[in-house]
Amino acid sequence: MSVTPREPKIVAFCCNWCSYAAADLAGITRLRYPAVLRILRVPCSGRVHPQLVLRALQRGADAVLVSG
Amino acid sequence: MLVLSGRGQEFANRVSLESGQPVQQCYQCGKCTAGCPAASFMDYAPHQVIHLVQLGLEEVVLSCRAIWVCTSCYTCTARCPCRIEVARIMDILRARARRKGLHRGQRAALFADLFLDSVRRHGRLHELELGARWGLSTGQPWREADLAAGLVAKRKLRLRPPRIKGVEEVRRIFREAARLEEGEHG
Amino acid sequence: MVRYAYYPGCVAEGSGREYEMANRAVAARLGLELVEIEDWNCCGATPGHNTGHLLGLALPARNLALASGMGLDLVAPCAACYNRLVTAQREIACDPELQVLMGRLLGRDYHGDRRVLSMVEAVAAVGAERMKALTVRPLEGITVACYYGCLLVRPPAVIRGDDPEDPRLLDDLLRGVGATTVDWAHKTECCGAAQALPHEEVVLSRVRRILEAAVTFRADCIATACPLCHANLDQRQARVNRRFGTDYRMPVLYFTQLLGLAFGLNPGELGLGLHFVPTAELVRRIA
Amino acid sequence: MRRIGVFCCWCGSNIGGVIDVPRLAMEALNLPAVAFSTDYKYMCSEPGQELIVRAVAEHRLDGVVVAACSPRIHEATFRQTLERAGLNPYLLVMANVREHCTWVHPDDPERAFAKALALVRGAAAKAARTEPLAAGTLPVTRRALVIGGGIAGIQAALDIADAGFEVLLVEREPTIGGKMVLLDKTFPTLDCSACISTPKMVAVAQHPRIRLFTYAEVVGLKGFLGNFEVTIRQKARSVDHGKCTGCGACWAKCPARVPNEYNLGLDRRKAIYVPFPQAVPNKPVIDRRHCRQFTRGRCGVCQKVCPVGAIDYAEEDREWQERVGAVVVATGFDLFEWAEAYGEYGYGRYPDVITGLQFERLANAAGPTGGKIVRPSDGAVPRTVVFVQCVGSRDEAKGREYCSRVCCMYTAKHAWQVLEKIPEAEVFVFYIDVRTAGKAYEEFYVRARRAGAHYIRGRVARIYPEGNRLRVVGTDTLLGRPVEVPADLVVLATGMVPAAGSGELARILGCGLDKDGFFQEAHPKLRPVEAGTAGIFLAGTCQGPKDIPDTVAQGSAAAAKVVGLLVREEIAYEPTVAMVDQTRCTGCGKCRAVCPFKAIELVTRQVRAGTAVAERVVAEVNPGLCAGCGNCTVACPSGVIDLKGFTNEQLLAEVDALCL
Amino acid sequence: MLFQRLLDYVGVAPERLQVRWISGSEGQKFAAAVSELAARLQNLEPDERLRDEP
Repeated sequence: MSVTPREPKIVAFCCNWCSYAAADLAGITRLRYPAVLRILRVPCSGRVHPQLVLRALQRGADAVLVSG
Repeated sequence: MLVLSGRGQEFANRVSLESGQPVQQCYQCGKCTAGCPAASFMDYAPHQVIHLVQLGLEEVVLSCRAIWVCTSCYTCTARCPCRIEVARIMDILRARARRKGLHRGQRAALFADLFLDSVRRHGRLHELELGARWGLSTGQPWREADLAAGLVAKRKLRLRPPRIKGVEEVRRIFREAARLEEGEHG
Repeated sequence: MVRYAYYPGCVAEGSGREYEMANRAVAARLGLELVEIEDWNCCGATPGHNTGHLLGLALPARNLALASGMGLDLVAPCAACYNRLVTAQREIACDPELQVLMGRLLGRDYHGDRRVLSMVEAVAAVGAERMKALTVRPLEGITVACYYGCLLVRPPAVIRGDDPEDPRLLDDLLRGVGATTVDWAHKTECCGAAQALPHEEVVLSRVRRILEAAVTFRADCIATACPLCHANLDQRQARVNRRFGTDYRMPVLYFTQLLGLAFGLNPGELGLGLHFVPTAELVRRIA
Repeated sequence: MRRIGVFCCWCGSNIGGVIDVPRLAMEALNLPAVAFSTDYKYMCSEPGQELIVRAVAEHRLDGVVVAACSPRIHEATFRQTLERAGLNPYLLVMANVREHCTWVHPDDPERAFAKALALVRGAAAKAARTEPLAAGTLPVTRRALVIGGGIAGIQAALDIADAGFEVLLVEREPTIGGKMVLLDKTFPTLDCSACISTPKMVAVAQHPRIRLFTYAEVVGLKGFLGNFEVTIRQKARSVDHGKCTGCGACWAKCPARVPNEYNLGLDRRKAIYVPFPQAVPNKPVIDRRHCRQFTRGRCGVCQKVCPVGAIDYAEEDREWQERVGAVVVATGFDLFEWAEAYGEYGYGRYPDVITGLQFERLANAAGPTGGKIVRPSDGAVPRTVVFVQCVGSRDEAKGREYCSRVCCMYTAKHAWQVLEKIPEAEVFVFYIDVRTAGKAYEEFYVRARRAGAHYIRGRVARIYPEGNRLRVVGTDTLLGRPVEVPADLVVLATGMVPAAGSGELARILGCGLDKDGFFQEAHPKLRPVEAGTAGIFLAGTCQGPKDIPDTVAQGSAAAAKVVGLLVREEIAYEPTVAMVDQTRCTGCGKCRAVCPFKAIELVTRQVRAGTAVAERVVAEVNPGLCAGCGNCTVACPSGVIDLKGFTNEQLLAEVDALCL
Repeated sequence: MLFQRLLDYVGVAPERLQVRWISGSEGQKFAAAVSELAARLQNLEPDERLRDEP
């Protein structure tokens, strides 16, 4: 078992029209949030196949955020 | 608590007319106060004085200390973005306060009285006389003693009052000016 | 030789005696003939216009009328007198009714057609060339903070010529005789003027700030062109030190005194011994 | 093996000030398929784009990653760059290292760098799997729909119609004109509002290319940019406008009197009514909520007196569809319902506390008092009038955080009008800040001040009656003293809120609303008159508070956008649409069920499976309708639908690369 | 959410899949959601169950 504290890693599937824009807005307004998030642009949260979520968890993501 | 309505425009209009200054145009930016050398010694800052005039609060503004602490340095006038000659309004307010007897107790008014009285009597100011009467009138005769001593030592205080030939003319000016102003505002 | 009608002002024979001495001496050296207005009267100063508008105009108007009778332009060395004379002249000129009224008040015809100059303007009119030629002891190494105060530059609608926020006339004169002048922010800060007796706290707080600024700029002395400014800065300096626990020893000289020194005039003749803050060391550095 | 180029932008110090951009470019070179990488100060600038064009040629690149700002800002820019470089524009992938990285992590450059690199990794992985996509085209229906007949909608409709296109103008009230026609004078020029707006109303009615539907609503919208199908509901007027001559016999005799909304309840109208004499169309409708024939089942007076037999109590609401290519939303605003929110001002209980719009009606010569400013309670002329600014504006506690933008100016106008119309009147204006950003606005405000309006900085705390007057309690923050004004009339400058029903309309149109309920523009600066949905445009106060000049300007701007769209015979659609592998499709129809755009149909097709050809029912995507949401890809049980531009392969590769 | 329950069933903490509705104008909400999720993960041991062997 690993003992070194690991940075959490979050993969976010963001809808281009909603949360991706919200993430842009967060940047534009210079908000701060932890740098543990990797954003992936999807055309709609409906595009996020469970397979994609599983894949992210398999490949080392500690959490997945799907947001529309 | 100040009750505002029912005063009409009369006071503000009169001050505007007498001073030739568009008092109502002031938008209260406070630049006059910001540059005023005496603002921190005033009960109402210069912009507030103007505001009181705008609101027609005549008794408040005429009995305030601010108009008498004003040093007439014209900094406010020089800088007003609305081109209001604030110092000129101060003059008008002081003259009005005098006419209503609201100047009593104001040190600057007393000083002006003593100063002008000296001028009226001699045609020119007699500094020693003014200093002495000021000390007596304020009940602090020795307050300026150190300065006076220094001045006397350097022979910078004339002991005998000046006297001009045209002193009657000067007195006439005082008399006539008072009469005319009385007539104009009475 | 240029002739001027001369309006000394009430303090010329009293608390501003040294200014008068220096003005006369320097004028003579510059070839300015100052013809004192016979029987001049007090301009009313601040108390005059504070008390009544007409009084504030009529007292200086009498002097303007006398000068007009002499057919000479008028020089007023005191900034306050100068301000009152110019203000009265301008205001009356703009209002025909006032002109008539002045006649009634003065009991004589009012004419205010002669130019009114401050002492600074009168000296400056002599020209830099001539000033330079007269300079025998240039004020080199002397750093001067030129203090204009209020009434020499304000209000700008009345007192025209110099920049009301950054006047330069006095600086130019003193630089012309070799002095270094400082570009400080307090050139036109009010000293409290006429509140010296009624509200001395105003004056002391202002004077302190002005002295502080002059010291910050490493000025050797302050130059003034007004006996009221001078009285506040020089005579009240000791009180400022007492009140605020400071230790200012800033010589305050009239600008004509500095010019006189540059022209090689005798310090005694310029009244340099009459200041409250000693000037001897400064004078030594020049002479 | 693909040859991907990675172009890392500094965006000046926006990115370059936080992370080491050259190092990012260097590390990108180690990624699979990356053949070239570089960095530049401003990649979107002309030299930056040239850099890409040259690199594509020199390094024979067949895919491009731009690591810069949000694709929502510059994807279109760089797609054009790729086209100039001779590449298909869809071979571009952007890594958003500004909005999603350096702007949010400026204090953590190390993690920001790691994140930027991950984003570039993801983008490069996706780029290595991109395919050229071709945009198709669809014909455009060259006709526009304008929703709302206020000044914004009127302006938009006239401009579009003048450009040569047919316009359907739908207004839910019985007349067009909106709020502007209610106003008395308009600041800062003091033009008579009706004098400048009623000719425009007439122009609408007479325009050969405008079809006007008043007392009608949009109840449905289908389709997409260039090809919408709108459902309009005509509310029953109960009056046949074909027969009606507008003679007025009916409303003269109507016995029902109800509060007149056009005078903000300051007087009454009949149940059959024309809102005001200049209404367009100038023919009545029956307000069934108040008509006795409907509320009590008997009356019939209007029917009896109508000389042409135009009254039809049996008329029903009617719905039908129309095809349009573009939609302009111009639904305007309502006033903040102050009476429900401000108990401290009396909850609307005191008749002499009125709104600015009510004041407009009082001051208006066509209003209930013929232009005389009087107290609603007793008809007396007020001596002291107090104006209270920011009622329902700049008041978070009342749920309205924003500035309504027009109140400062209309209050200055009202103050001026009081001082002009009522000699000896006193006017007090309680304000927080005076905002006069507009041409000649400040000058107008100064004019009001000079006329004698007393401006008092401070919000009014309370208004209560005192005898037959009102006491206004506030603070003069400039004096630092509490003040009270005994007043005869108080006018509240109530703020603007979205028009009632905006939310429902937005849902019907598929448009977004902002946090305050106004229609959300596509970009606050660069696309101010476009809704987020392509083909839908915004004009006037439906988008946010604005004054008349700005409203009219926006009406014209939206019209210009519409005309720019309608002049085209056909328009290109995005090629990022769903595609069905019909050889493997079972025709189950699950995709059709989830498609929000009704873009999928089941069709019978000759399908080749292996060597056999069979006729089968399969799903087929209409690329014009498909918005590329990808819902179908998830719904498909056999996994045979994929989405171009966001394929399963691309997304999985991106996930893998991000998680490395 | 069905998928979340499924994950739960196989032993993956439901926190690890978050579904949020954030509109384009809610930058603040987005930042808050990320911060909250990151904070919650601090309290969870890394879960290696689903991991592919490296």
